[in-house]
Amino acid sequence: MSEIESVGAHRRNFLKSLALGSAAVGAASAGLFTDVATGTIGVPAARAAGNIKMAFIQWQPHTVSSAWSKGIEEVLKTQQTVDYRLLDGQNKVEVQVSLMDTLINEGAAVIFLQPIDSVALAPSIAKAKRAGIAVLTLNIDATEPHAAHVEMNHYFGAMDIAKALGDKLGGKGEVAILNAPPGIIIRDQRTNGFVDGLKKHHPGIKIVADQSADWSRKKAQDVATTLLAANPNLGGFYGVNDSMALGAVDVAKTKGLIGKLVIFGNDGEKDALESIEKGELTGTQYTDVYQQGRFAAAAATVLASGLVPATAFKQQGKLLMPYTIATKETVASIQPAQRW
Amino acid sequence: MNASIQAFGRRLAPQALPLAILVIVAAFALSEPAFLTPGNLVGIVRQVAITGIMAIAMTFVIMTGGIDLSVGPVLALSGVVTWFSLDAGVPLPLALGVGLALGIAIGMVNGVIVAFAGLPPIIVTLAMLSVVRGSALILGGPDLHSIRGQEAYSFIGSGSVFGIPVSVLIFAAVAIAMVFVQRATPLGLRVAAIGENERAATLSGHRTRLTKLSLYAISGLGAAIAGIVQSSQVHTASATYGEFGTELDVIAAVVLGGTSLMGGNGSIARTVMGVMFLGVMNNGMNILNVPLDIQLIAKGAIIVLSLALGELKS
Amino acid sequence: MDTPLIRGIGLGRTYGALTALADADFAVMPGEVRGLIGSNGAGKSTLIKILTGAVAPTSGSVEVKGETVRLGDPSEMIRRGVACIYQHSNLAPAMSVMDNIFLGRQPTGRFGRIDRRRQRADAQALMARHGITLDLDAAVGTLPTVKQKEVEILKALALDARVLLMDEPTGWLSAADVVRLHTTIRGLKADGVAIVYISHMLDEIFTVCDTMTIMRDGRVIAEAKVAEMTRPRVIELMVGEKLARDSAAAARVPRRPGGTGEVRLQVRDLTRTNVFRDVSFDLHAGEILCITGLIGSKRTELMHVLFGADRADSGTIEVDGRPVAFGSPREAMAGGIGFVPEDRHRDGLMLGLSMTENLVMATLSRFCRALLLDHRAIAARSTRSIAELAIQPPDGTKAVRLLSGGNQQKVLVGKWLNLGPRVLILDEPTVGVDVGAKAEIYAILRAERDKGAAILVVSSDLEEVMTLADRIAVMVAGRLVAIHDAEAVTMARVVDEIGGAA
Amino acid sequence: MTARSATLALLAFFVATLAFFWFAAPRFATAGNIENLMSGFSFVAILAIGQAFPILLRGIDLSIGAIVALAGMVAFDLVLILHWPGWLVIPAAILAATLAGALNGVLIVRLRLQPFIATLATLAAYRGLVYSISGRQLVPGLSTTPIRDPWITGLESYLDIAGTLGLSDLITLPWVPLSFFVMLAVLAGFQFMLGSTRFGRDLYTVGGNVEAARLAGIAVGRVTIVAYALSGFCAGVAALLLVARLTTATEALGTGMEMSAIAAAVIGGVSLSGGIGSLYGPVIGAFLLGTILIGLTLLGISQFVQQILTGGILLAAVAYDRVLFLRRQRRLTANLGEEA
Repeated sequence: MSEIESVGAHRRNFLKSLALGSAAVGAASAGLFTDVATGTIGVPAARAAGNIKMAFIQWQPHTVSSAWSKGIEEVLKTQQTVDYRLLDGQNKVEVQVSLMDTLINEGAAVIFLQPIDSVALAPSIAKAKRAGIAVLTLNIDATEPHAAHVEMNHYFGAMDIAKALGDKLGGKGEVAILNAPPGIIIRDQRTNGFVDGLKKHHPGIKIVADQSADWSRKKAQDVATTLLAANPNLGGFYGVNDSMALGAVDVAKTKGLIGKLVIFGNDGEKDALESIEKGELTGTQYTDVYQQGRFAAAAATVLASGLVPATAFKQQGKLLMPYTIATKETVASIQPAQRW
Repeated sequence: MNASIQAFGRRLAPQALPLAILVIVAAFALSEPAFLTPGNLVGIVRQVAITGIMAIAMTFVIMTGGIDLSVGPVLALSGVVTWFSLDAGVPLPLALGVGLALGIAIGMVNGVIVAFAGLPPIIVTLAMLSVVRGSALILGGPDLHSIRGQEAYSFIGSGSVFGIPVSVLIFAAVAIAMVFVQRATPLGLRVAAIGENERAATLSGHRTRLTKLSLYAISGLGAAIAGIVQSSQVHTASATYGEFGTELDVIAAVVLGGTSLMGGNGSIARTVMGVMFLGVMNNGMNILNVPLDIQLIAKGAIIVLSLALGELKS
Repeated sequence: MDTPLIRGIGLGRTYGALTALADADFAVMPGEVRGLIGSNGAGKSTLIKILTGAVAPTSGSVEVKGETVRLGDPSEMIRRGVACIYQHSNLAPAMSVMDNIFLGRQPTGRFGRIDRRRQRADAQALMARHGITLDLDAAVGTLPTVKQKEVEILKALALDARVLLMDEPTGWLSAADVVRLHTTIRGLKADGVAIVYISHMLDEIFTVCDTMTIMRDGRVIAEAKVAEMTRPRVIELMVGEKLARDSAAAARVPRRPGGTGEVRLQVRDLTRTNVFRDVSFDLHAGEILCITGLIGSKRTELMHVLFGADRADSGTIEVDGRPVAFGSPREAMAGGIGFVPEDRHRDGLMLGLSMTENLVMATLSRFCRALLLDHRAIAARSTRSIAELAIQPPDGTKAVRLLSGGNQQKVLVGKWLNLGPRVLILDEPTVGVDVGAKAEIYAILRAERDKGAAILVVSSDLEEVMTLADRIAVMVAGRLVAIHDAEAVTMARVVDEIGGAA
Repeated sequence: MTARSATLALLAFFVATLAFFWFAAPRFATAGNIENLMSGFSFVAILAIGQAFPILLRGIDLSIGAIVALAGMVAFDLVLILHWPGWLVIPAAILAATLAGALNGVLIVRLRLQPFIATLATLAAYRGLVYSISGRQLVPGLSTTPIRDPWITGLESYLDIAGTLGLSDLITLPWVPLSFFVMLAVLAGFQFMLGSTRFGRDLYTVGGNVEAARLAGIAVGRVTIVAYALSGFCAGVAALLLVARLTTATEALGTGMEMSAIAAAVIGGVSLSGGIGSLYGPVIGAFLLGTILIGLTLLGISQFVQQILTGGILLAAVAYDRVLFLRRQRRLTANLGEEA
């Protein structure tokens, strides 16, 4: 029920976000920002005095957030008037909340946020909105409406992975999930997406094991080795992130199972793409994270102009990043500059 | 009657750990035949190698009533530093030397503060945990640094000799070397003396502070070796490796091996058993696809139970 | 006849193979002050600990006012009005004097709030009654030891105890304080309190006690009215007739004051500020010099300086005529000094390690070949030591924890003999050692002396001093007040000097 | 009274730090920032108060992070699944936390386990328990459902002091979060208990000299169990404040908090050698850490550098404690001299 609703809402938001996003990107390429951004229309007086402050609160030090930050910086660098910095949430919701508070107090114009949890950061987002700050969420949406949300959808992505993985396996066989411990919502969305995806597209495939490997390539090697011993007929692995999938690849390599095992990751980091090219990793969900960061930054500059007050967002614009399920067949289309 | 049971228990108590390992091995083997395959058994050793190396290296520290919470970030830092060295074109032995020397140096800082300034090890190494992690992140950033085209380096973690993974061989070498140090060198006796009675050791003319300093250096070295093995095993180096909790796993292994956190008698060989015990547990529960929540509860319960049994004997 | 206030019946306590107390009967009447005497290791402390509930006996029972009580539970005994002043401090150092006096039983008011005012008033009344002055708000840990002892006394008195056990209460007190304490005791006695008074100072026993119980080797040997006893008889009972004979025999052993005449250790005007002052003496090769005195007369502190564990502020030490200044035990050992500490469990042995390991602990570097331990040489050394010292059981792999006190002590002595020191210092070498082992340790020391060793013994056990010494030095409150040739001095004279009466 | 003078020295250091950032860090000296400091670190202060009890007994409690998650998840489940009213949920969650703490105490007393290892074991076990009772896993829809119970969300409210006093036109005062008052209440209650009741004295005695305590008839085992139960209780209170702040609970809640609490307690002068320290110290320690973290963030200093500085401060605190100890020792020898 609620799923269908959310999908519906999704569509509507998608249109809205397309408009917003293309406006931002268009503006960026037209080089219009400096003028707009330095304008004082709607910008609180405190902010107008100095440079505009923007900050990105990441989940924890990680390749994805690092690439986002680079993408954001690339755009913001072109603006002399923006101070941008990256803050670390240390994988703790309460740290993210405290950083939000600090940024609100500091009078940031825009906060990029990769929330650890959709609900837990909602009160902070509401508070930021009251202070006239535009919040852009990255990848994880928040239950509180906010300025914009730029995401590579995890749930649908994982469903697509399930489909691709099932196709490779010919719709039957056994697979195992290399999972992460609960506590960050990405993990739940990807797991659920994968499970639902298999149910929908390939009901013949059985998930024989779902074990935690702590997001870690090393632990994934260990767990994958063990699972292969227990399940000799195992046909594939789904790693909830690329690191864990690459751990399974490492094992497949030493056991000479490359080509026999179907291994999918999630994220699309450059090591994973390289591995796909070498024919080791079967596939991953790829999105251009730099681009995602650039979009976010572009949207941010519009928002910072104050033309659209942060409080105006009853429902955030969603910018859905196009993603591809990168496999050997498609990986070549991803340019070196797009790899992170 | 009662007395004879007690006597029996006392005779059995030192063997409690090997017996417990046998029991769980048997239990897992019965419920999942795949458990006992040679591949899986080697796999278990490979899985515990990194924790094992650190646990072995930390055993001496714990025997003297100390603790080293800083091993996680040291593991990360040594991997990152070695990677940077290799990336800069430094020859492999030198790069490894840099990584290991860094581990020793951090251990020595711990050791100097603990042994010579007399500050509590748990807080000193907790502070160092924070300092070293911050330094590693400043140095390496949040990125995963891929190790490419370094066959010799990759061999450390991923190669194998006669079918035995090199990491297992390194683990075995460290274990044998440290058992040797404990049994055959004066350092082994000096550590035991400090653990049993530090005052008496000082009054017997031992340079206890220097000894303690060297033990923290050994622990740092162990973490650095583990860091190199891990980064080689996963073909990447990152400042975020050895995440929070690594040190607790290491300490749990040492304590399960019968070394008391209050200091005192301990043995490297038994630490190896403690490591294997945890390794077998993890492996068995993975193989039986036990859900994570039950795994954690079982792990906690088993640590409590096995230590309570050990306590019962005394 | 009245019921005794406290009564132990057939009390026994064993620790592994060691019997600390066997079949002891013990009773104290209201208003009675009973002296409990016996040499070290006679079982007095064990008896006291059973009576306070600190230790559960392995056999026997305890009655308070005729009622059998639950054993091994301190709170039960406190509830029944049995209080104790222990030899070792039982205070919480970071807490105030006031809190320590009422440890565990502060008077409380509403909401469980401690009634500070009442507590203060009670404490002041208590101090006034017993003529003790203390700063009630000072943290106990910052007080000098003598004051801490007074806190202990007040803590026990504050219990309104009907039975008060005192384990060497005067060890840290000055002569004036002792007099005051005895006045307090007489006052309590008049109130009908039963008091058990443990002391090594026969003077005190004869001054303050009505009756006495004499213990030896974990047994009660005799009970008597003080008025009916004489000192020589008490000493004879304490040490036993056999040892009395032995010591008579020992007395016939030729003493060698001055040894070979060669000065091994020369100490001149050695001073450690606030600890000891102007200590001077010579120790010769081939002699045993015993330094005796009260607990707290700073003998151990003096030894720590000689062994480099502490520093002197002024004065000189020479070994074999060469001035030395040891910065650590390690240096002292290199300089030829060996030191058998007083508390073998705390400072001497690694109890969990084997006998062999302990025996070579002070000489590890000698057993190294190319950085490795020479296990064969170690085993050989250990076997030889075990044989020479007649350590039982003669099994070097056994953990020292499992040995009896006497054999533990022999291991400790053996460890230092293995060093072959120019000067061997022993601090209370026979505490907690049974009579047989004692005699053996004396024999070992004499043999070493005869081989030309210079031996310095610190002992509070006068029998030991009189038996063992070639010369006797007396230390009082950080000063060396007299040095005698053992043959030329009586025990009575030494006792007088120890008490500072001279 | 050295303990008191140490607390005063810490307070002076805290004030100096505050003063430094007041002038050096932009927007530090604002009502909003003080508000952030209070709301962001009150729960840390409560955890530090709780941690002080085990440390006073020469123990340690590593499990409080997991207990925070446990209490949080109990509250989550009771509100969102069982629909209990908030006034019932609050005591129930605190009770669960207290029991978890008491179990730590029982393991330490009855099974004679070392506190470090006992609480290390329960750290794993309680986290496992959180995963198994997690409402987010049982009913996935709940992971995006905020808690709206007024009793719980009411815990995250602010008192407008200036407004209440009718001074809002004259002066801008920080709005004081309820969590700060809760922290004050916990502090007052437990400091009263520790400083002024028999139980408090018993606790100091057990921490200072176990043997003396036993001989004084103090039930050492009971005191120990209660101390760990109190640590759990504080974790429960902190958990509710966090849940109110986040409007949800996550499975990873509280990870690593034990280390912050231990650091705050030790910086606050609670000596690891037992029996020394008050509860004011840990509270000041927690806010000192908070001040430094927020101040450095406002100064734009990288969080990686912040980690290094935090470690340095912790070292300085124990070093200072050590200096005090040595000075006490020296005074003691000097005293002995006067008597001789």
